[in-house]
Amino acid sequence: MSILVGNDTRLVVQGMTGREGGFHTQQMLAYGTQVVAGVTPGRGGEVAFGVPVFNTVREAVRETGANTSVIFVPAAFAADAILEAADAGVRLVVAITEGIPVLDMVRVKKFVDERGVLLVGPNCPGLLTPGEAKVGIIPGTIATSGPVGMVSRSGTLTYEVAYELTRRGIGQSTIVGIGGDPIPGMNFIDVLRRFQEDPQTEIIVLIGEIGGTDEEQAAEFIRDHVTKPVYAFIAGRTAPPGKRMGHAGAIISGGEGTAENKIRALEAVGVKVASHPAEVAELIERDIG
Amino acid sequence: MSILVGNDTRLVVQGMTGREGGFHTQQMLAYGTQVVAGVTPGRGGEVAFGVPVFNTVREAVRETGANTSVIFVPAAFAADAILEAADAGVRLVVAITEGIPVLDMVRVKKFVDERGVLLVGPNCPGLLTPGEAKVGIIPGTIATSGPVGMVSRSGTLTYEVAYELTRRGIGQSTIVGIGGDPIPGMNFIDVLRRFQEDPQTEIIVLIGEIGGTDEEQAAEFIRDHVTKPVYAFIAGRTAPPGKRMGHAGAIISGGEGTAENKIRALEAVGVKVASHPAEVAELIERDIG
Amino acid sequence: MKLHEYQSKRLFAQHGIPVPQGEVAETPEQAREIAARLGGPVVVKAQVLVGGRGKAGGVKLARTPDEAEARAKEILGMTIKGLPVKKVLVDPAADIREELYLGAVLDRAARRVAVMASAAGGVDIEEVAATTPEKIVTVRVDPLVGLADYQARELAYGIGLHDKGRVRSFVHIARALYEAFVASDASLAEINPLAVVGDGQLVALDGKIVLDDNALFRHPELADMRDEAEEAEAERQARVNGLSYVELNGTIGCMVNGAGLAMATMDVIKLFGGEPANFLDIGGGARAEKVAAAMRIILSDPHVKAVLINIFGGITRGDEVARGIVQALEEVRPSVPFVARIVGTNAEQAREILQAADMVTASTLAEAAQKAVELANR
Amino acid sequence: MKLHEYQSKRLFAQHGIPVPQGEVAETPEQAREIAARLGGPVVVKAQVLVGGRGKAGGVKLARTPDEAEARAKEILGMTIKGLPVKKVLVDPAADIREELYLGAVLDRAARRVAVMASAAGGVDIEEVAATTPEKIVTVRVDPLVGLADYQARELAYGIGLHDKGRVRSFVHIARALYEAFVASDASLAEINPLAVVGDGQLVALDGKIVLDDNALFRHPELADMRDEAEEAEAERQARVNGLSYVELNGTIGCMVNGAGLAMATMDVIKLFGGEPANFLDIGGGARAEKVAAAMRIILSDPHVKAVLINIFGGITRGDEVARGIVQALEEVRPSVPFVARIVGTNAEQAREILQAADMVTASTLAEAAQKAVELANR
Repeated sequence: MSILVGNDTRLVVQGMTGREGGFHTQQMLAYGTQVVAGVTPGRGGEVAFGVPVFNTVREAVRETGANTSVIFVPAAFAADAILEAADAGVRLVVAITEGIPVLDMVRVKKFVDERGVLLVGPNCPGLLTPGEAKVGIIPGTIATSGPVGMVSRSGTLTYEVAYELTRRGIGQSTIVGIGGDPIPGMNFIDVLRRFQEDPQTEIIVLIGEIGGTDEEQAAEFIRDHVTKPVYAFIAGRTAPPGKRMGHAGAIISGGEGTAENKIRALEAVGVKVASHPAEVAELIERDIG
Repeated sequence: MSILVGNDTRLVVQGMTGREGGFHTQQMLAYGTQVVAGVTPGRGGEVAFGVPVFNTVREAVRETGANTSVIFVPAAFAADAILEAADAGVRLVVAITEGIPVLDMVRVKKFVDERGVLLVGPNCPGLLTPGEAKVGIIPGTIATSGPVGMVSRSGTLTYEVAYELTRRGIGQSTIVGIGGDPIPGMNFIDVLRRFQEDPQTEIIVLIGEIGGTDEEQAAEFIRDHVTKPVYAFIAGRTAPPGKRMGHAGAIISGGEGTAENKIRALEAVGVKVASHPAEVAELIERDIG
Repeated sequence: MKLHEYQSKRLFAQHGIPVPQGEVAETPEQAREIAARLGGPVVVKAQVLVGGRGKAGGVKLARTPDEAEARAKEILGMTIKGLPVKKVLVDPAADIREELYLGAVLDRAARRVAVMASAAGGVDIEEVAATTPEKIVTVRVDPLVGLADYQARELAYGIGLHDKGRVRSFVHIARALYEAFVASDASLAEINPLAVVGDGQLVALDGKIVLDDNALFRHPELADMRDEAEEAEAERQARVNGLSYVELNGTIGCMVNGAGLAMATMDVIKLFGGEPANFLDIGGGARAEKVAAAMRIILSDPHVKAVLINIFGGITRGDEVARGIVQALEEVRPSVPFVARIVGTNAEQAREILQAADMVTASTLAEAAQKAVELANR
Repeated sequence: MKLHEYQSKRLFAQHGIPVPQGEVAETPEQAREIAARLGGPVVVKAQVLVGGRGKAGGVKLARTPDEAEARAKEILGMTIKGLPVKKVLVDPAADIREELYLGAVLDRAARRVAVMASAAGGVDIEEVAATTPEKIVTVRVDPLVGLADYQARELAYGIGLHDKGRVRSFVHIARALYEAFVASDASLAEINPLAVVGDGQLVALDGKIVLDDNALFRHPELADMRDEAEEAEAERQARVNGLSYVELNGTIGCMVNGAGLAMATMDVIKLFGGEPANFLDIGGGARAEKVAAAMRIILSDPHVKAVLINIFGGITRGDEVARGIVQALEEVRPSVPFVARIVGTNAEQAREILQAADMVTASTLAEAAQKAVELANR
């Protein structure tokens, strides 16, 4: 079992014929993901990497039964691409693109929610269900199938933690990168709920960072609804206020969003918070050992 | 029993200190409606007709527990007034105002639907539950309590039919004027569903007119979901295409919206369609007599 | 309120839609000057607010300024469906390769604006819709985000465009059309044909906009575009007096309070063998001056042989309405017979007042209609 | 990207918000001229992109043009929180009766824009929020309809306005502020104080706008407002090279791929007793020229005593990254020690390449941090 993506994922890649889209389509195919369609306006009718290309997502869905979309189109066009996917009938949209204006996301988030479509990202590495499907850019080599469900606002930091788990022989059910933007699609709670319900997932790892209050809200949710053990790491204890730390969402402002707050909130509900990334795997190994 | 308005209605009147609003507030009070608040920005703290006036609907709801709003403000400000009511926590908004731009209503309709707030109108005479509550401008004198639920796109035409029923001793459960605009809040189906479920209502009268396809859709709904006898009158058999017949919504265009179509659709599902207004009461009297 | 072709195209141009660089002439000489200025062949197009002007001979090609003057003279002398042609648009003649259709309209059932496109442009789109609906591609616009680029692309690919530059132009034009629609509070805005011309560009050769009368208050610049010359005098009078009036072909004038009841009144007249001369809703209340204005408008139609007044006295008491009618009668002093029927609150007193003024009265609508038909047929 | 006060107020004025008719001076002479032109007393205000300039003496009253020149001379010579003052705004002095607060900000938790108002304006609103939150009234804007009039009225009545004209002005200003916010893709737009002045009018005496960097691509006119003089050279270099860089106060430079990992790296340095000198995310891939640019930026900070490179080789193979680093090292030839830690795909080969280039390597982040701290403390 897994959450959100797996053997039944039928993927359409928006922006498949671009540089990034093309590269990662090949990576996803190599991993064994069922990539059934690509979309690039004006390139409909072509075939790339053995996958048919369509002008619109609606056509791709109709012709191939795609149920999930991953978006690699440039930031200026990415909000439109998310709307298109959400309106075309896929159940999950994964937006890798970084740099979408946040006011666009205010509308996009409402639009996808109204249609009951799930959105992961933007500005995220996507999802990986080891051995089943890779939707996005998470390197397949870092992961192996197992009991740990991972959810994170970050990319390479997540790879680091997953890699350390894998090195110690502890596999993952699904790795979900929800992205580093101020307004993400799915948030920690949306993913935690699914991990709690997923039979394969026995342990949950949450990787947060400064900015916003999503970790604090996640802590409340964990207190009320999560019975599985949760481990966490929060990046940015040393980040100064008022400065954007790379991610558009990683900023402490108005006294809100400090790592201390988040760590305190998580520890208060029984989450074990590691003091450095590798410690997450150490703590888990010790507890299950 | 009744639908939408009744003894539990606690009414706030938006635009109560205006000419129309003031006149009809007195009429509603005289009928016995629980008018608990008025709203006129800038007049908060005053008392009119024995009713406290507030600056905002939110305040009125908080202070008086109003659960229904009726709107008499001018067209230029009416869309905002509906939004305000819907956002302030009333469950039903009745917009009497005529002349709201239709593109405003596209947004307003979506806004109220998203909040699960019911909207009747705009450009409507409101609702009357004989002996219980009058919300709007339907003259109380034309009606008496009884088994007939009435729903209509028109004002005086409805009064005429109700008056004829009353004259023959056949009373009404609730009279709902959904209004003559192209984008109404509740439509025939929304009201039919409630009459079907209402134990007091034994007979349903539907009064339609040219324009749009609401009557045709109502016919389908009646076929599938309504077991109570339905009588109808459709105005505008002699109306020419392309001309707006008073109501913004009463226009035949693109071959759509003719009285013939509507009558045919209703008769096909067993609705008895009268050839002139008074005949509605005649048909009912004959059938129940 | 309908806009003329030239007004619609100007509005489109303001939103960035390519239109021909034509101008409007009110005289044949002006048409010649415009044609000379434009150079090359031109089309002279009657500017009237009715459809079918092409079939009526209101659109003509002219190769030279001389020809343009001659064609304009012919067209400016015409009457199309009862409307005299007062203006012509002189556009450069286009080298049309394909004719597309693009339109935005309020979709009542969807409670959305719908944008429609077809490769079968240049003809009546309602006919296309009726006979070959599969040739029309429609998207519905979520007011949260407006017409999205992906929807415009769905239209473009849906009607078979594939050239990259043409798709891009089409998307641009579709978005501009939607913006023009929203910015002007239109209920219809269409480009037909949206032509592919010789150099491959897309150009809006003809345009039509219908505005939402209820929204004119916030668009004074659009309200000013109203062509009163195109409006029948009775309609203008009705508009100015706040009455809803539509002229019909019959002999029985109608004056009713409420739009639904006014339509029902027309229907009942027809049911009893008469023909209504008009739709007229005097609205709520019935003050004497409004009744008088309504009477004058009805009587300005020479075909009217009798008038039926049908009033439901609700909040306004019937006797008050009756007094208003009597007062108006004294003012207007009509020469055709009136039948009045007032029902509802204080209807009895109303009847007495009207009878005292020598007016024919009736207690039911059916009776009133029968009496009016009888009087009109005398 | 932050805008200066004078830029923010110009933008507000474009949307119809009343602002003082001041102008910007870069010299004391210009300040005198502006004061003379305005007539009457003026306020001379330092234009720097940091808070607290009032307490730092960067805002001064001047009764005459002479005084304005003198005050401008003082202020233009100041450095506020490390930033030299290059411009002053000379505004007519206002007769302030009340100070309100009005601001629009992205509310992340609500996924909406929030508009906030307070009668306790003129002071730091974050302090008001922390100590007396009940003095702030907030509405959240549904993107379907934008800031509605009723919401603006809720703010106005909520902060105790009651005069009808003042409520109307406030509603107008609140809507204009929201429009300015949306039109410029802001993440913060505030007026503090929104002053009630002597004649009862509302005027935006101070303004602050922070723009969404991700949206600047569609606002070239706003992007042009960037004051490069206010930007540290290292930050400018980082921006131009597509790197995320934030200068800090420590001694250990960091170069990391990925924002989360970069923050974690800083944290681990601190955990082992060091102080990070910067945040730096070089993003995906690691081409030599980007690595070289990053090295140069890090080394431009004279406090840097050691550099820690932490790279997770994912899609990009570790050995390729290592080769990029070696190439960059040859170009930049740094004088401080570097510790490199590459993990993930082909990490072993990467380590061999780096060791061959005489670089200190580590296999874990903890080990790397410990080594860097040790090197920096030598």
